[in-house]
Amino acid sequence: MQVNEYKPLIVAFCCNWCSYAGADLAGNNRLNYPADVKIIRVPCSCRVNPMFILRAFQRGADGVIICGCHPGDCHYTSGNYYTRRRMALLFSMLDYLGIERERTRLEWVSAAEGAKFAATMNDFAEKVAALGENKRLEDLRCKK
Amino acid sequence: MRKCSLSVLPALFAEIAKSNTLYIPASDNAGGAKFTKWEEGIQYLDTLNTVKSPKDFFFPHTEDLMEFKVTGKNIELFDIREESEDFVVFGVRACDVKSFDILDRVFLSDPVDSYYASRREHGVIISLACTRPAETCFCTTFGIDPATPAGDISAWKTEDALYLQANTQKGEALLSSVEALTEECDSTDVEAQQEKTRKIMQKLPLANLTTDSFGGGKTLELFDSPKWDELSEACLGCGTCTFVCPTCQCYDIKDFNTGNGVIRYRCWDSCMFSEFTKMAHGNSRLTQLERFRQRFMHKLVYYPENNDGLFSCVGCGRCLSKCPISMNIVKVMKALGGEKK
Amino acid sequence: MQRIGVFVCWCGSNIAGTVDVHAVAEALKNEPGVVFSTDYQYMCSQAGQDIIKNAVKEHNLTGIVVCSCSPRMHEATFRKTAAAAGLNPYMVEIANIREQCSWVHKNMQTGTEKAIILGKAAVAKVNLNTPLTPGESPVTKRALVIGGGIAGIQTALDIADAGFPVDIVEAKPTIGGKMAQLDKTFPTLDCAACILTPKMVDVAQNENIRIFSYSEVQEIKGFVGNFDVTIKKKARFVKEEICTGCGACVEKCPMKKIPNEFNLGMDNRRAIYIPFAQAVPKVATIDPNACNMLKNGKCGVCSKVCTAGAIDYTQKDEIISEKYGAVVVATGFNPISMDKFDEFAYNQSKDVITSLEFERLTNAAGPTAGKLLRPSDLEHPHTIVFVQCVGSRCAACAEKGKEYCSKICCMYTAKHAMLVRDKYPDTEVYVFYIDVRTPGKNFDEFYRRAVEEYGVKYIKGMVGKVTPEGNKLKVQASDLIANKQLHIDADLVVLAAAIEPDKSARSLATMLTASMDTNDFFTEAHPKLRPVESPTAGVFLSGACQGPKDIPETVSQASAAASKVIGLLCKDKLTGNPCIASANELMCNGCSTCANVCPYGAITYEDKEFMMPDRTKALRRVAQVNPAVCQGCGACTVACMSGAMDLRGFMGSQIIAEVDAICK
Amino acid sequence: MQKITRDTLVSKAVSLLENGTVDAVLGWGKGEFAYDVTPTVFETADEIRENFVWNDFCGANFSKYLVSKTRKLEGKILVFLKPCDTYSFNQLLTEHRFDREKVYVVGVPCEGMADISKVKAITGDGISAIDFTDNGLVITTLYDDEPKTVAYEDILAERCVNCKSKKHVAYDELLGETGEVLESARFDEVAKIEALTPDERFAFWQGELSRCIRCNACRDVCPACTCEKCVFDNPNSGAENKAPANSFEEQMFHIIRAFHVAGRCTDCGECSRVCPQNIPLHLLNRKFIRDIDNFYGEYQAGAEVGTRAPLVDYNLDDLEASDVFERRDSE
Repeated sequence: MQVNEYKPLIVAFCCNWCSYAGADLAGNNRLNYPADVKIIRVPCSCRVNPMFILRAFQRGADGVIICGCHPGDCHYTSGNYYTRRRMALLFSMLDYLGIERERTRLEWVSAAEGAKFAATMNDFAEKVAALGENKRLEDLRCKK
Repeated sequence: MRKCSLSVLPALFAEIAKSNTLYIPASDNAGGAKFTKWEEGIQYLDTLNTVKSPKDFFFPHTEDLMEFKVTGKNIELFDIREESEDFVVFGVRACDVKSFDILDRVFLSDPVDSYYASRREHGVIISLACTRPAETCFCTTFGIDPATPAGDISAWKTEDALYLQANTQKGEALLSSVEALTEECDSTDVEAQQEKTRKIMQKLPLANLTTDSFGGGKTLELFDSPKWDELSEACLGCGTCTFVCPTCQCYDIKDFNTGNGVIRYRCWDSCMFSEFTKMAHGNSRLTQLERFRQRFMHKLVYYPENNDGLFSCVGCGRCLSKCPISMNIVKVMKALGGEKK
Repeated sequence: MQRIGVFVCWCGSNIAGTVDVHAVAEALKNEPGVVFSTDYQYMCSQAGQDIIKNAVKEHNLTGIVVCSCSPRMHEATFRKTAAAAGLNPYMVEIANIREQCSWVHKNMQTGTEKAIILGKAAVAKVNLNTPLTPGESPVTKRALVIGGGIAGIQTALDIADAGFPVDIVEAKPTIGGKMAQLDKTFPTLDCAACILTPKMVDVAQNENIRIFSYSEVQEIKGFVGNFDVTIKKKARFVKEEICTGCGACVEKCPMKKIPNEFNLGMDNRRAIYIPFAQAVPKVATIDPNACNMLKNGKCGVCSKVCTAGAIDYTQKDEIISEKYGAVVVATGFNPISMDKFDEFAYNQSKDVITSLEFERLTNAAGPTAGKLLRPSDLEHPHTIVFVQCVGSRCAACAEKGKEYCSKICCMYTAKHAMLVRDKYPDTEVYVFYIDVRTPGKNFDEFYRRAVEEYGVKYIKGMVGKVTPEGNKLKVQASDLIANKQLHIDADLVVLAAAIEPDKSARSLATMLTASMDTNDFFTEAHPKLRPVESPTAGVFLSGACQGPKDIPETVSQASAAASKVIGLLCKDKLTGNPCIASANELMCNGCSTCANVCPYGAITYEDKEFMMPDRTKALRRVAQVNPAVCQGCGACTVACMSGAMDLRGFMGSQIIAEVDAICK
Repeated sequence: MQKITRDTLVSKAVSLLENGTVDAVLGWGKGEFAYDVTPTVFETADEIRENFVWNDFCGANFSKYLVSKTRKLEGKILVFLKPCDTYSFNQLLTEHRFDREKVYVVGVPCEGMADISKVKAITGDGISAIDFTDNGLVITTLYDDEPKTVAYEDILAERCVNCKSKKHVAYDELLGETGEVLESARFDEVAKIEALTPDERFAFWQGELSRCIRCNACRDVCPACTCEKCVFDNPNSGAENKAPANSFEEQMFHIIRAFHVAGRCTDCGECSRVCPQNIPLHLLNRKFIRDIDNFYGEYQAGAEVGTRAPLVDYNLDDLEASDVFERRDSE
């Protein structure tokens, strides 16, 4: 193992009712995923403001993933549908601006899908690591 | 006075750039011009005014002042200013050159702004006389002769040659460093050009603008004018006029928390912004009328009052062409009696 | 500035095995606001909780960070601990260093580093926490049930039995709904009337139940525990309190040719009528569109024959306003219109009927007094073809049918087929089906009896065309198993029409701000875990308004809804979730964007006068969040452009602080 | 090139003012030159006769002013709206930003507005007179002996080149005739950028956005940006800043601004018109419009009052965020 292996920083916004519980289940089942993934609990994926995502990139995140309940399963009935539209448009805009599309992701992970949570995080971390450091949405002032 | 053929211009730039960072007007790829760092391949653009004035060189849009880190109860300060390098700005018009006088009085009087002072010391201005003023030009209203620009070196450009005249020691030094590329000459051609330009100035649509009804001491007379209401009626409260203005010098000081420390920086501010000079007690000017009035009263009354009658406008005309709603200092002056009959 | 205490739990070796808990406690000591930091084997134990309580007192803590297992596990525990120590329970944040750290990472160094970062994020959040107090609102102890079918009846009875007053609003002159029109019920073949009408009588006799029949809900305002409802009681031109239901008026009414809705137009009723013998309330109703007296002022026979003096031609619609704590929607279903299904010749032949019409034809109280006669010539049919899935499971024909399975048709068709064969063994019965769906108690056995004991001919395949020819119906169909085309000369064709929600449901949903799916079925608060509640608090779902269902299912859902209502009405006050949205009125644009995304209808607008920044006064429309209704999802906070809307407990600034701490 | 004349507008304004229908008139006021018209509130008929302007430089969209003017004024205000302005008007009404009863809308047909910078690119600076003729603008300058005629098609403002509609979607009264919704090539530029490689796209936008001086003119003129308090002015929002301190801040401002108006932007083009640095801001807004059209079905903000904007709506079978690029790349 290299000493200075590049470690991406990944922020995961997880809805309290599904994905956060899914992450807990991954823990219960001792399913590994990189420690680079740091979870922030939100009541619903629809609480995630695009500003939070940009803020994470500004502060040095290399990837941001939002996890919510599967369509139809939202604890609040429709929150994830709004999330889906917001993120589809935001991700498309970031891509339009030339930001690597693999740095953002929206996934549906239920409370029962511990394995999916771990697999998703492994996959996302791998893809982000392959991209290397986030250079296009960074704020150099935060990298000192 | 020295001159060189225009064909020598690239060589001249290259020579200056050897020991200085050189900025020249070049295309901004969006229909305008901006002072651009010269390097091989950068084309000089024969333009009247750049979109943004050259005040950026001495008073940058944003500038880091210091950094501090808090650990426990200790605050550690770091001076993070960038060491100023010597630089030369070529092609500054008479109006913009004059704006440096106005900025100097603000930043170089006690207490001296060391960030500004340091940049001023390191910068050499090569001005350029105007030959084709625009309809929006009104520098003569403020006593500026566009045919005789000041600066460390004054320059005139004719169809085939560039004429250079050093005005300061810094200018002398720079001029002598490029002696090999230039030759001594008389001022005949320059005078002819000046004559022509001055004639055009008299024909400009804004030639009848005067400062007679403005200046120190006019505060009471102008402050409560009913005209401010209609003049400010459509103002959007954006900062366009302020940010393209060569003489606006207001800034805000802000802290940016990087997560590992705090960078204290300053950035341009605009008296047109609703948040301008917001303090603990709130805002000092709550309506757009007050904010609008402040900008023009400052340029036309308060500043001259404090600065021996010097107005804080140089008639460059940038706000005339850039204001989204076409409200500007000329309309304000005319509404308040600034038109020669 | 907060005074924060950090408590790092070992969870035995669950956390301490991969996270250096001392190092975590030590590292977090230097975070802004932290004045105390420690670790302990089991923070959730009594001893652990005591450490927290003592620290709160000793260090005057204003905030607590517990680095432990998932907040889904012990957040409530530690909130109680904080409350016991005199702190606001919402000043506690949990850093999940077990499920999301120690259990998923193997390396002690990585685990410790991550635990420290998660701890820092929690500290950053607590620094911005504010004490939260749940709001309270009173509960009006009365329930409204909209719809008086079996669903509404069962719900009302159960609520009334628990001692709460209930009002039923029914659009028809009588309660009873679709079940009152049925003959027998599957799979037991009890007579529908025998099991329904006693319940209807119970309703009529229950002191806690009021029936507003021939009535409509006009307006619903308010929120859980506090609904203000306006009900329009339509004029029936008969004084309900006086009418004895003797029927003399009906007998004498000269207007005899009014199609009888109860029998689906297969026979006639009078202008004054009682829908059926067991109607509740058993009072007459005058049809204003048919009555000569009301139309032209000529007649008045019913008034003359009514010894009770119940007829009142001047009666007006009555508007009733009432307060309710809970609203139950039980608006039921209707078979879809067959107008668009030309291939089955429904509009061309009287002998092509729907299954509900078939019910009336076999019902002793129906137009043929229970004898199975074909409507065209009142002859006994010898060949009957039942067509299943007419308009159901119709993915390709959304403009005329429904994509979903109507769920009840397989079973009632089996019932119909079986009953025909039982009563008229000389009849040939064909059933055309896509699949036979029988997932219910004794359902499949029932269906197999129809096939095996009663000799009903089940054919997998669809009927392509029905053509009336002479007194026969030529049925063209395909048998998918034998892979051949069939031609059957039938006497009667019965269409198992898809069912759809009652048309009144859509406007009701709007009034209730209750959400609906694309088919206009009401959406449940959670499809698995809260199937009888609407997402809108205080609104409950009973019966087929939520989705197709049979009687047993309807009744169980009705009772379930009732128990939810009882649970609500038992409370004197509702304590809300304090983690709800609230609008900063000074920043609010009043643009309605937030209200548009709110799944609960929790946001309303008020015009309020404000002192504007420019010292002028202005009347501005600003959002108001009803704390009793908001569930705290946060959809509004992102929809709000100005950021006026924020979510307590998950404020934008708190989440940003967490982001910053993580990315530091 | 405008077919409707100044006189028609003036006499309409004067008569509505004099007969008491309205108490003030929001129109274009005379400047120093022919092209620098200023939005002006006229309160007397004389002011209108003297200072009212209607020519090819009346680009300003007045809809947004109605938010502040209806609050300030007691009575009713007449506003002249061009077809594209009426979309903004409806969008503002949808969002309850002013009281419809306080406004009297006179729809003005528009043949497209001229962009003075395009004129100057042809004639050079020093314009001393502009004549409006059927063949184009006749420009006299200080430096040319002969006046120069510039054709209208060469000087049309960007948004008018790709005019989306000549139809007035709101008015109390119409001068002349209203037109039709047009087929325009307004998404061609967006498609061109989409076709670039990510590196090229990044370079393109860095080049454009690096010119931003954060004057806020785009926001302040935008009829969709009428927030009582903008997040960029609010220190508590986490996004407040006064200067484009670095490339991140430039991107942040423009991404969030475009996102906040996504589904609400009528594509009136004011942002690009006023940008002192000529940043093609409409290409950000049009990207969202194009995506919304592609992902969720065609939607024109402001076409009707009371419609639900795409971002406050959803379908159960909406496109998944992960399929966005596939959808786009397959086009």
